[in-house]
Amino acid sequence: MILLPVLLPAAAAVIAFIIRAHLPRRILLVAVAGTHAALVGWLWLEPSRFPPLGAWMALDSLGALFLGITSLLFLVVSVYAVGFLRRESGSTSADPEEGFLFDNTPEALFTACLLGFLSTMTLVTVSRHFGLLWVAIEATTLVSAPLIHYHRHHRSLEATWKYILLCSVGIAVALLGTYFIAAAVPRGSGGITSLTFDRLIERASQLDVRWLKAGFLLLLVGYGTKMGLAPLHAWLPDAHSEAPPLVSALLSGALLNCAFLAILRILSVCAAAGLGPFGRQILLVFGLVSMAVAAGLIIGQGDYKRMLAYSSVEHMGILAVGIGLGGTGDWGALFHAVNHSLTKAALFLLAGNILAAYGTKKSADVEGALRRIPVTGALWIAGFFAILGAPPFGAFSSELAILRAAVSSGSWVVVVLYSLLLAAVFAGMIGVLVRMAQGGKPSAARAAGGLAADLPAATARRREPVLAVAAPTVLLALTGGLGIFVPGFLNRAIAQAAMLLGIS
Amino acid sequence: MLLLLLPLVAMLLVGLVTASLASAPRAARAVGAIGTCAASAGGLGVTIAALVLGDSSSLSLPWNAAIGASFAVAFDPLTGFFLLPIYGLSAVCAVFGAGYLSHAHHGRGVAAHWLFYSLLVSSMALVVLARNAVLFLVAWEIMSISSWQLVTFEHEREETRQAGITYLVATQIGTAFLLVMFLLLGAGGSAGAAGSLDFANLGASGPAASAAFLLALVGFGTKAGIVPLHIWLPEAHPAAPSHVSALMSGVMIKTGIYGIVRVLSFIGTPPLWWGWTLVSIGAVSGVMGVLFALSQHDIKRLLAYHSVENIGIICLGLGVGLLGMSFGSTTVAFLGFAGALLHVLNHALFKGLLFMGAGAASHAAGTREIDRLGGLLRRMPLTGAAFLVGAAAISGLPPLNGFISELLIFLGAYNAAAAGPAAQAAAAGIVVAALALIGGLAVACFTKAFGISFLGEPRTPAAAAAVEAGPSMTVPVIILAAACAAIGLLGSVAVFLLAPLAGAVARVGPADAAVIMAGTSPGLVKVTIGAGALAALVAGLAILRAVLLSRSSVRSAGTWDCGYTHPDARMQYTSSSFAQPLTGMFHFPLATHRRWTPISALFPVKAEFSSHTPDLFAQGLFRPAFAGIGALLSRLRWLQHGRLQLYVLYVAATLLVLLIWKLG
Amino acid sequence: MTLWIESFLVLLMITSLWLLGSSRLLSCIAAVSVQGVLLAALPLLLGIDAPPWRLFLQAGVSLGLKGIAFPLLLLRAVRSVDARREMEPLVGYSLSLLIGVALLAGSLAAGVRMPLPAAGTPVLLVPAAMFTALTGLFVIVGRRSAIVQAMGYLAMENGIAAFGLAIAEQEPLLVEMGTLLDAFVAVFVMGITIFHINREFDHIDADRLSTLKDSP
Amino acid sequence: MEQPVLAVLQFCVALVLAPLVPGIVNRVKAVFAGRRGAPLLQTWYDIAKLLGKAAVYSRTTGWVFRAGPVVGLAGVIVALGVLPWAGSGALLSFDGDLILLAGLLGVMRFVTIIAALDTGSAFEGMGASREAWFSSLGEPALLLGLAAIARTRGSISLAGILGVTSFAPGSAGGAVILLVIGALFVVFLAENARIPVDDPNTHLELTMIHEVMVLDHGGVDFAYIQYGATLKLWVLGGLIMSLLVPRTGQWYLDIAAAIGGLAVVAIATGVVESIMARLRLVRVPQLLVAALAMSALGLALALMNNPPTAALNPPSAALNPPSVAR
Repeated sequence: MILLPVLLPAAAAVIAFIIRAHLPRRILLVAVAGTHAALVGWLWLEPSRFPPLGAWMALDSLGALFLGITSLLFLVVSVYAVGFLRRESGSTSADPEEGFLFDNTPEALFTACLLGFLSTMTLVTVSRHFGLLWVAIEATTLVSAPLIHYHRHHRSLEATWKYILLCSVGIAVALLGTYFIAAAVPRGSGGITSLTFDRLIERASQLDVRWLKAGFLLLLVGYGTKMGLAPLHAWLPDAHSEAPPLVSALLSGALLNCAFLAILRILSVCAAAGLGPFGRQILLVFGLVSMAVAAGLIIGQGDYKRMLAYSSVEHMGILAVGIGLGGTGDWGALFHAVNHSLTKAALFLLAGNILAAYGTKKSADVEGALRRIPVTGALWIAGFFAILGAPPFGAFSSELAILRAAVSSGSWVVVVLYSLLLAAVFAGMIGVLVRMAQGGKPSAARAAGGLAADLPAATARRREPVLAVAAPTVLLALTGGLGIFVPGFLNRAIAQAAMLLGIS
Repeated sequence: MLLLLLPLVAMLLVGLVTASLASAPRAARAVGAIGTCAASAGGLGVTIAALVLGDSSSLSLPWNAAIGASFAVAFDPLTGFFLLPIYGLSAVCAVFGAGYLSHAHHGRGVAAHWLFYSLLVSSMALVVLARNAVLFLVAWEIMSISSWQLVTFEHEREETRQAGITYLVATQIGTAFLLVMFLLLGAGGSAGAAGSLDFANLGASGPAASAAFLLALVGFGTKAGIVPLHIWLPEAHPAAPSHVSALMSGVMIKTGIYGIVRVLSFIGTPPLWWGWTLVSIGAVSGVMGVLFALSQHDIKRLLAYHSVENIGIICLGLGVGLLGMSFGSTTVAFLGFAGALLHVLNHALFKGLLFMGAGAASHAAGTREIDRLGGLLRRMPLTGAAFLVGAAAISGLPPLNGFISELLIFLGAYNAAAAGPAAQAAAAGIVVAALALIGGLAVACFTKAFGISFLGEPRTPAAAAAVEAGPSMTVPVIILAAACAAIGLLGSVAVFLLAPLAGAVARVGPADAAVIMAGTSPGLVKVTIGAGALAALVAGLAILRAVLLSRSSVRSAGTWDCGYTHPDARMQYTSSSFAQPLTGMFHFPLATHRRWTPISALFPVKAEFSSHTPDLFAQGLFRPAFAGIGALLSRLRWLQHGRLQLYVLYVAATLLVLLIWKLG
Repeated sequence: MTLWIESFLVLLMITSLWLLGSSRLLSCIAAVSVQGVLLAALPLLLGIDAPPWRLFLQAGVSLGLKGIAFPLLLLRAVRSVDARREMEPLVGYSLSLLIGVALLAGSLAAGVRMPLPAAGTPVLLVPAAMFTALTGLFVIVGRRSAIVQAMGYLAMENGIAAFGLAIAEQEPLLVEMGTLLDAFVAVFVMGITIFHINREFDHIDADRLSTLKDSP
Repeated sequence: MEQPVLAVLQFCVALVLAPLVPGIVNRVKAVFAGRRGAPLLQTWYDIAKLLGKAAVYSRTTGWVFRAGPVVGLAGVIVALGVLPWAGSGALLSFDGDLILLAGLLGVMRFVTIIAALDTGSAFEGMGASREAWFSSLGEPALLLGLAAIARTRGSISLAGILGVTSFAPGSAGGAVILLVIGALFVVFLAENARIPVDDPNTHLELTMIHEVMVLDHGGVDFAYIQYGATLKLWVLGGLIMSLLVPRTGQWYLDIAAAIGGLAVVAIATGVVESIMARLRLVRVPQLLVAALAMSALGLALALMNNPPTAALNPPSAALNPPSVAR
């Protein structure tokens, strides 16, 4: 039963690859996304209906939380995808920056990979065994690579190559880390289930500390590469800026969370073995470094999609800081994961709309979005404030919770750095936002550029496809709602999940 | 309590309705202006009622326990006192805005404007009503963002966008300090580190209290605009539509003062240096503010700097109050706080009046440059007369309201100087000197602002062609002028009404308060008598003059120009030349740039002179600091050089470092 | 028996050094494939108590994939772009060898510092595995061509697999999954991408794949 | 006699006698110059004459110009009502009345300046600018000096400050008094446009401050201005004088002594005007800043040699009830 959310999209992927006609395939995509979401909803309501599959698969609150995010996000994105594919697929389009012609990955393969992506990410959330977890995460890399290479041209290919190689190296390191964990398990207590979370936690006291520590470090670095913690984040901006908007949304909103989940799994084992402070300290350092690097690359960033990508790095850093601090920080980090996924996905989708309207990724060449694409422009402003942690959006509460953890733990260095870096990012991003959203004059670059011909004058209002604005609207509305009111079941789930991370 | 929240809800509904009317600009204009005005008026009524009935109701709904948030609101005299100007001024400004925006072209902009206007007003009200740190911060942020939207109403203009950025960044950094401060107070409070952040639980003592005080000073000071954190004011206020500038300068920056006063109530008796700090901040802000104002020739920029000056005066009052508290001399504390609070109200009145008057004038003459105006009084008699009242009031002259509040602060300072311990008296001496200097310079500045732009002959055809604005733009200023005069003439009544609140803030028992009032009110009554006498004398002398003139012939001629044959409007003294002696004297902080073409030939054909006074702190302090931090952080860009091998090397190196660090 | 094991492990290390030192692509490929063969033989020698069919299956799989399939694929790629000539590496070959020696020393030290809790595993296993993995990592960092980087990745993966043998007894399934999946990644994904790279650019010089960057 | 009656009495006496002060000043200057000089009542004659004269108004001016003299005169008359120059309390005496006094003088200044600006004349604009310049420096000197006195005499009402029964320069606070008197005398000269700050009877517009502001006024308005000027002279002079002249408690003696003291001040002014030349304009602010410094020094001294009197009166309601009663 618990296999259902994993197998359903996998099967659908195969079908989607076979189907010839576009329309049924698109219907299938949305339908599967909807069913998956419904399944997950049911799973939230009555977990008892989904008995664990041996020691390998089960859904605890931590997994349920991330599964919920992923499924919801995928549903919204699939709706957006319909509109996107109707515009893009099969067409041979000219590259806005260099002008050469390129065509896109066949829609069948693309859809199949999308569904496979969902399936593998679901597997990540339900697996209870470090081996299975590793397999699942490896699988996400495999299916997401073609997604990034949707536009078949040299930049996206380069991005894909970097993504594959870096993540594979990371994954290899993670595999070694998994072996180390296995090595930490005392002999004789063998059997294939000895690497399940539950067995490890209950026998945490007998684990060999040195190997456990080494394993933790390797897993942290390996999965951290996937999660995008600086300085392991290098693939992230390239992949996000070259991938199509909905893929960037899924990468930022769902994939990074999966890697984060894997790190939380090993952390909980360490905590059980009394290594909690050890792990949290490293995470804290990683978090601050990530925030700093992201801030440095956001300031003066000329490409708005890359800026969003670095903002993802920053927010992964915030998550790490929250976990590193513990206490209220755990709650804050988990809640922040939710908010960041919703907001960042919405922003990437909006970035897709802006790219479609202006045909450039340089923020300097985008002006007066409020006038030209009013809905997207307004949502763009709202999304920026949401991602920058302004109320009434959810990120405000989660970042506040993390800051509170820092203050009450009396670690003033963290307080200062955290606030300073958040302020720096704000100052860096707000200028870009204002320049892009406000103003009204057609920018010189657009007027002069060859593409200005087939686009209306930059001030003229432009039609916005319904699906293209509906999806981000829903996401922003959700995170806005979370800022105003956190529903009880979500609050409970987050609280239980924070409990799993263990006190210490 | 629900009744008190009703205006907020109504306001938000109006905003949403207006926003939904985006496609019908005319309807949006009407609904927005009338709706917001009505809602604010209703709020004003409710607030007055609550104050009269001594309402102290409160309401607390569970919200988000995990971060200590709860929807806790309550009403007390302090809240009520700040609600008065918020609702009152926003009602008046809405009326003015209806007229001011009648020329705005794009309908969507107008609808959005009224949406954010209603958001701003309701969030300000929520700020003073909130009794939970998180709720307060949320309201605070919404206030900042909506006011940013209002400031950038005309965002086609580059400088407007820049002003918006400056404002947003400044206010956001200020908020960061507030976050830390509230969390600090929460950690030191009764509920402990993980408890709720209701105001009732906040507290701190010892160094934590001092840290919280300083954080509050920076955080709230940024909003209030104390030097050197004021840099956003002179940018944002000129950029905004006039009624928005009026609202922001009149009441929004006062929420910073509210915050300081409120936070002072969380933490115990202040040590001496807090009072000294506020006094020095007040003195510096006041003098710097008025000096920079003196050197401006954009009238709205000038007014913006005067907001800095008046915040300085308020800080002087608060400082006197703190000094009194730390020395246990209740009179001083009482008078200081009373003066500061009353000045909050007064400044809301006359600064709102001045901004709207200046807006009407520059609207009519098509420029904000004082040197291009002139002779507007006879063209716009009502606006001009109202502006004159405001100018006299902000200069702290009797019989207007500015004098009353400054009188109270002076009284507190003189009391301290005459009878307090030396440490207190010395600070009081600074207060006296600063207030007097500020007053004198303010007179110079506003005689300039009014005299150059409203008197004499028009300097440009545009100014000559100016005509009086419509009733929707004259009625508001007249109302405010009347309010200024009323508080000035009935100062004793105002202070009597204010006494309980001032006593509470100064932590003076009702008995002591009664004694203090018994000592203070006779003087205020005498002031009222003096004001009446002044009015009577003016009337009498005017009649006498009329009688005498009726008996002799009255002719009119040109102004006496010492025999010059061709007088010309451009020969009049300009604002820059009027202020030049003072700006020259204070050249050190002002650093006015002057550019002119020296007169060489015997019969020079043409010569030019222009002067510009940049903001010392923006230029000398913040710009370099931000540039430095930016440069430092963007050093990290080389990390992203695009070479895959080195990216892999990062991974390897990180792994190695961690292994050596943790296992080596 | 232990003699055999020791010698095989030593051979493994030597192939790594070979990979480091050889400048010609074909010999690199040869080194990697020899590594694959050795790795395939090790589980049979180690005397793990598991059903023999399993051991043979594992050996067969890794022999097939790492010893034969991937080297062939690499050969095809090399021929298709005719990249047989010398590659100009970032780090010179002699220096690479020196670094290799340093890595060897390091991994030996690490092996001594961190003995496996499970008794009875050959002393050289951990150092050999680590050394092979580190060499692979170093090759990825130090070489320009995407093909060689892929080989580096394979070598790294070989090292990890070798380490896996140490725990194959208690986690056979895990080890097999790991070996399989890693090989799969190496063979298919990287192979396909390299194929695309060949088609897109007429070179496989990963160093020139650096248009996406932020540093001025 | 009853205190209120006294207040009214001294108020009226001042109204009547004020124009004598410039008369005395001019007479002293005439004596120094070796002339006979105008009669003491000359100011009266001038004002009476002006009241009957016809008026000429500039076309540029509006109601502000016409209101200026009226409000100015009214303001200074009320100020006179605040000043207890003859010892006993004035019509409007209360704690802090000195602030009201300063405020009323400020009103006078404000309206004079804007009336001058209403004419649009470059000269009057210049005069207005200088007036604003100097007075903005004079005000702190005045108020800070009064603060110093308030410290020495433990009161913040003019009646309490000025109404002391005995004063010996050697006594504690004597130095303070002398310093403040120096400061106030500078303010007095500046505010009343006397040499060395300004020259009341030059007719070179460029060198004048006060006179140039009223170039366009004539007839009744000028009469108001003249009379207002004499009253202002009386008010500030009376302030200085009352710091020196001891009070006997006998009302007629006090009034007589006060009038005598004012005469002395007038003579001193005349002497200064005769023996000094007008300062260069740039030096004037330095003079005023020096006055401010004297006041500050006075306050510092007062702080040093006066122990806090807070002990005397309970923290609650310090200095209440009004110290006039003392």
